Amino acid sequence: MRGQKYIFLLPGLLVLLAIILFPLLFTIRVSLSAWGVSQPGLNWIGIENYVGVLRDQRFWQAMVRLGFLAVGTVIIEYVLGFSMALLVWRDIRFRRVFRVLFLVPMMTTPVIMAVIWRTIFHESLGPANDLLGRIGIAPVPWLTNETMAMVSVMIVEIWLWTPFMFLLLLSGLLSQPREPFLAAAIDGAGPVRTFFNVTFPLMAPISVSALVIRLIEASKIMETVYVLTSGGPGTATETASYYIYIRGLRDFEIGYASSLSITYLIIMIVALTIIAKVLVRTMIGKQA
Amino acid sequence: MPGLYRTLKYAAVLLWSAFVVAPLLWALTTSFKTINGVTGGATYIPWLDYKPSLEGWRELFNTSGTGVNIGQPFIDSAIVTLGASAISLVLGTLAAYGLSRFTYRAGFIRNRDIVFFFISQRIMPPIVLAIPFFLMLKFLGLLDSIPGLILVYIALLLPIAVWVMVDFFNNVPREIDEMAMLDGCTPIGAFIRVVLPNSLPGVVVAGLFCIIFGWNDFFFAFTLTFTRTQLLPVAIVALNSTVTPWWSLSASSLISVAPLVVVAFLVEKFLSRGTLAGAIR
Amino acid sequence: MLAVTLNAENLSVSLDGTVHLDHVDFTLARGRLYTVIGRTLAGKSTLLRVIAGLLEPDSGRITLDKRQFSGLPVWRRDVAMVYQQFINYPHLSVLDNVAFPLRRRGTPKHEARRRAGELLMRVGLEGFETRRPSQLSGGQQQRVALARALAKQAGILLLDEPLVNLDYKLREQFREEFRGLFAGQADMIVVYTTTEIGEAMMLGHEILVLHEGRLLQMGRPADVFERPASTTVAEIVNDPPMNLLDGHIADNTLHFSSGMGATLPLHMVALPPGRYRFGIRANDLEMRPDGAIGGEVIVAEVSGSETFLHLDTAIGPLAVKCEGIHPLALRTQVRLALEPERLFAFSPEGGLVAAP
Amino acid sequence: MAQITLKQIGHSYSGGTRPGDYALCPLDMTWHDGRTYALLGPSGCGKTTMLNIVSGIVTPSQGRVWFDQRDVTGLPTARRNIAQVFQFPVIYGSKTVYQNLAFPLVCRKWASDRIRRKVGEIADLLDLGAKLGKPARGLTADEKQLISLGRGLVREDVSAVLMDEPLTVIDPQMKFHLRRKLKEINDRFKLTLVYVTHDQDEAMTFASEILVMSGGRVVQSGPPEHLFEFPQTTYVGYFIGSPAMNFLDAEGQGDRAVFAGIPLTTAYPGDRVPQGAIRIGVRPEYLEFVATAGENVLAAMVVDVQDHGGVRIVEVEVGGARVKVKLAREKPVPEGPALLRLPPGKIRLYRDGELVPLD
Repeated sequence: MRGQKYIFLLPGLLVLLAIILFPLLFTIRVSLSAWGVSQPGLNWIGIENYVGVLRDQRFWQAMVRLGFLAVGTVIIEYVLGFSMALLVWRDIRFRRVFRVLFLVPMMTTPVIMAVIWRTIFHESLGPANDLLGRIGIAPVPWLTNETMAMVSVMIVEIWLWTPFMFLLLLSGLLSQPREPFLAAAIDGAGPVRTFFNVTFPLMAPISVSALVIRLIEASKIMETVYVLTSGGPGTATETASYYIYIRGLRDFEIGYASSLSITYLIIMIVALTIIAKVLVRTMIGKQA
Repeated sequence: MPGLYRTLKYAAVLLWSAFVVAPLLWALTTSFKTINGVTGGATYIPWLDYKPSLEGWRELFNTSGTGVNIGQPFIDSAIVTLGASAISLVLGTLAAYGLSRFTYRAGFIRNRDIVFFFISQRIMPPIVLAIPFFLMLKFLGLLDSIPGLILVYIALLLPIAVWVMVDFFNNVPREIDEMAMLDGCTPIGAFIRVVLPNSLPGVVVAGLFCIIFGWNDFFFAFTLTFTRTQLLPVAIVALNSTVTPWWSLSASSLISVAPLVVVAFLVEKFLSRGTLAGAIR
Repeated sequence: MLAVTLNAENLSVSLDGTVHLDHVDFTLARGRLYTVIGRTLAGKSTLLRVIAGLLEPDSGRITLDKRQFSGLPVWRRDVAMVYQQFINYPHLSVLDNVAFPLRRRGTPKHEARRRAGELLMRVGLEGFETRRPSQLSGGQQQRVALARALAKQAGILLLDEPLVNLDYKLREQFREEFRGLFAGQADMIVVYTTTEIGEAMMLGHEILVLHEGRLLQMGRPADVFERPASTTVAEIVNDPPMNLLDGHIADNTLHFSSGMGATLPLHMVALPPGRYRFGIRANDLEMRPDGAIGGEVIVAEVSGSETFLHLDTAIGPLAVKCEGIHPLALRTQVRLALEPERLFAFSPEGGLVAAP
Repeated sequence: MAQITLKQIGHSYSGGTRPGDYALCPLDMTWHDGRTYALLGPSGCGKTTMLNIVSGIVTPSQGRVWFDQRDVTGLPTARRNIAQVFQFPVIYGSKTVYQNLAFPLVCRKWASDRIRRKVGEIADLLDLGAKLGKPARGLTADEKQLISLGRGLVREDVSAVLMDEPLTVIDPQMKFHLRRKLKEINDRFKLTLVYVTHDQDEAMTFASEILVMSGGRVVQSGPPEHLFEFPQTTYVGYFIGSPAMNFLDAEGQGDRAVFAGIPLTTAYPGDRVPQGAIRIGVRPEYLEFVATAGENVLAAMVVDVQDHGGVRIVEVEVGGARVKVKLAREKPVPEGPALLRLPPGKIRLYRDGELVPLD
């Protein structure tokens, strides 16, 4: 067994290392250079870029915005996904039809659906304002008002990703044994008590992984922003990824963008680790 | 069940259903419009609100240069997605099996750290990788090519395959592979002859996830291809840049969504059968 | 296959800080069935897993015919195994399950299936060839596992509490069949673990008593049963465990620490005066209206067609086994007769000093 | 506690009414207040279906269920006032032992000092008093099962306690303790207890009455010792007791049962012995080796001896049949030819697999 066990792990591990390691090391190196339009190439400027990053208000605002956007949408996705999963879990007709339906957005290409959503949010030609108008509500500047643009991005994100949450939570619900629910009924608990005393605690471990996975994915929000608002109006919907994209690939300040990337990556790893730990502690308690 | 509770329940489900299908229905109806059906404000029902036309659809397969032609991007997308998914699935399944059955140790690194390393690749924002990937593929001469994209997609999909399969294998009783070894199989023989046939649901689910995330990626397809190779999302979003022809945009987006709706049915089937429970946690 | 002896020297295994095997030595010979008895977590499964090669010992070695056996990988060992869970290959038919080990040794498909069919007949499963294991009952699944283990025709067959997950009646039936099934395997070493002494005694040519990773005693069933080396062995090889009572011998009289006395039985007269632990089997205590010991029923448990009474008595808690089914209610008052001639005497440290 | 009456209760999962469709064939049954019943049989015999009909998890395809004077057939589980202990312990993992036991009372909106008194009382009884503040998920499996039971005991309105193989996941060494506790509680509370199991040992240990089930039917019901002494069918004779009852092909002639040409005396009144082909059933425990010939003494040949420790099982050949004799270890085991006596009072006669009644 001794030697054979590496045949399983190594191919995957080495391929991943090969694909990931070079980009990572390269980015670190570039982040210590002034690579840009005026001086392409690897020179050495030490940590100068990082000093710049610390002073870069726009970046930190984008980080805060990203935090708000990611945490906000993921919480809403969790609540909606859990509610829908509970509703089509059992005791409902056509549940399999609804289940398929609820999964569909997950199967669509985010960037393409963002384009469709942009036509929906179109202020004069889109159906969103048209329908609101029919019930007597004034047109909403979906993509041009700072607050509304943020709301629009969130709506699209929620549309796209609630199904993923729904899938994880429903598969969790379906794998639960029947007895705890019967026991609660026998003990005289109503639906609300049953949820808080049985369903929620049983689902806590799955909830934690679902939340963490979605936070990881949500922290990369960028394509939706790119298509819907291009970070606008102004910088109202600019997330960290999108800002790095602008500095790096549009303005071609590769060195600076790389240092932004590394800073961003470190913050993400630290933040997600802390969030995961906190979630485990509050939702599962000392079980582990 | 009290009547009110029941009514509320169905109302909630129907409301959410409406929200979920609305953009797709909008795309469907828009795809049959012409410029007149769009510029006059929002319209919904063909014949009643606007005069339907197949122009949007026809243009998609117009290869004469003026048209959009998404045929080739569709095929390229399929090749890249399926290729990368297959390779990720093979490597990921092997690695996941190893991580679930054996103990690896290198310094302070243990199995759980290796699993974390795999999964943590998902934290890496695409933007961090885009520039080095660009340079790497350029160095390898794989820029703007299908093999190059497959290579990049493996990095995206391998973590997903490992994530799904580690949990799945942890739920397959170990005694089965021990038995196979006692019956004369080497570990690899036991894996192929016994473990794999009994893990098909997990492999299928992992494969579906790979396909979903592979097919739907835009960013790398966007930054790493130019003229020779073009994947479907890029081709469609490209329509967005000039004067937007909403009709062909809608039609093409429906075409890109269609294959994966089949996947939705498959996923639901596994979900309702309960085989997914072990696969995702 | 030539003369086979399996020899273990100084085997030790610890997992996650708990000792599973503690310096175990033994020699097993071919054509014999060894039952390993011990409570849950005594190290029985660990012992089998070490022999099978599924677990590497921390120290010590195993040799087969003086050839090193320990280093061989599992798939090259001449070993077959049956687990307590009914482990079969879910994706294969019953017939292909049994043919699997034969196919791995290169037997042609047709021949492997023919032999598998024969084995299924031997374990009473003809007619089930095309089923999947999941379509069978627990007992039938274990029969498939058994047939597959026999199909390998290994020199060493390991059975890890194969009956523990079956119900009473099936266990009884299997035990009977095992006697026939293993009787003909003259070139095989069979190692069979169990927690039930009746099973260990009726099946084993020899018994190994394992406790907390240590091999306490090994010998012919009747010898182990009649002369248990220590109080621990005495507890393990009796069901319910042998009753143990503290006491001493003085002035040619036997005194229990509760104050009761008895005449010194013949087999203890040679013992010097001093403190001892006396043991009496549950079925050597008799319920009699004129018994000297008063007691109260704590619980009456039925097993097969015997009743185990757990009593609180004047000389301490005692377990009594009586033939037949006696559903005595809680707190029923009973009287017991204790025959000193049936008493075992152990030193205060636990070693056997006198047996009836 | 209530008396449970099943009237023409039957269930077929397919809805069909042909004999083969039934998971539980229609039957009438009364379970008396304060008694313990065990439903005993192999998997698929209908015992779990029967339990689920009583608890309301399954609605029977025909018949009515009554708790005392109340028809509960249409009521859901929650409104039947039963307590149930499942195969796998069910506890509220996020709560302490106290909160677990108090939960049914909190749901019933009891005042908190009343809850405290009641929970304290039940916890002491279950030996859980010292663990009230501990999180319930940290307990061992047998303690968790006691909590499941305790949640039923705290309620004062429980009609019946149902148990579905509650000892399955208990460590063998802990089973004794739990059995004892359950017996004690049962004794004290006079529960109407229905206990489902496939393990005859458990059934015999617990129940004041056992219902042996097979193929959706109740084959025999009665107290354990009655099942042992008077098995209603040869199946019960085989199923209860270890080793199983011996059965010998014989013939009824006049007031005698003739086996291998030898007329045997039985406890049956002369006119009760059926004429023609019958089977003699006699338990291995009651057969004895004797030194001299006499009434009911047959010539036998010892063919096998199994040493089980406390007892030996001696297999003998007698009149062309194989018979098992159970001997205590201290009794001598004959070798080769021996004389075997069948005590007349312990002989049971069977015709077409059914016990011929003695009176």
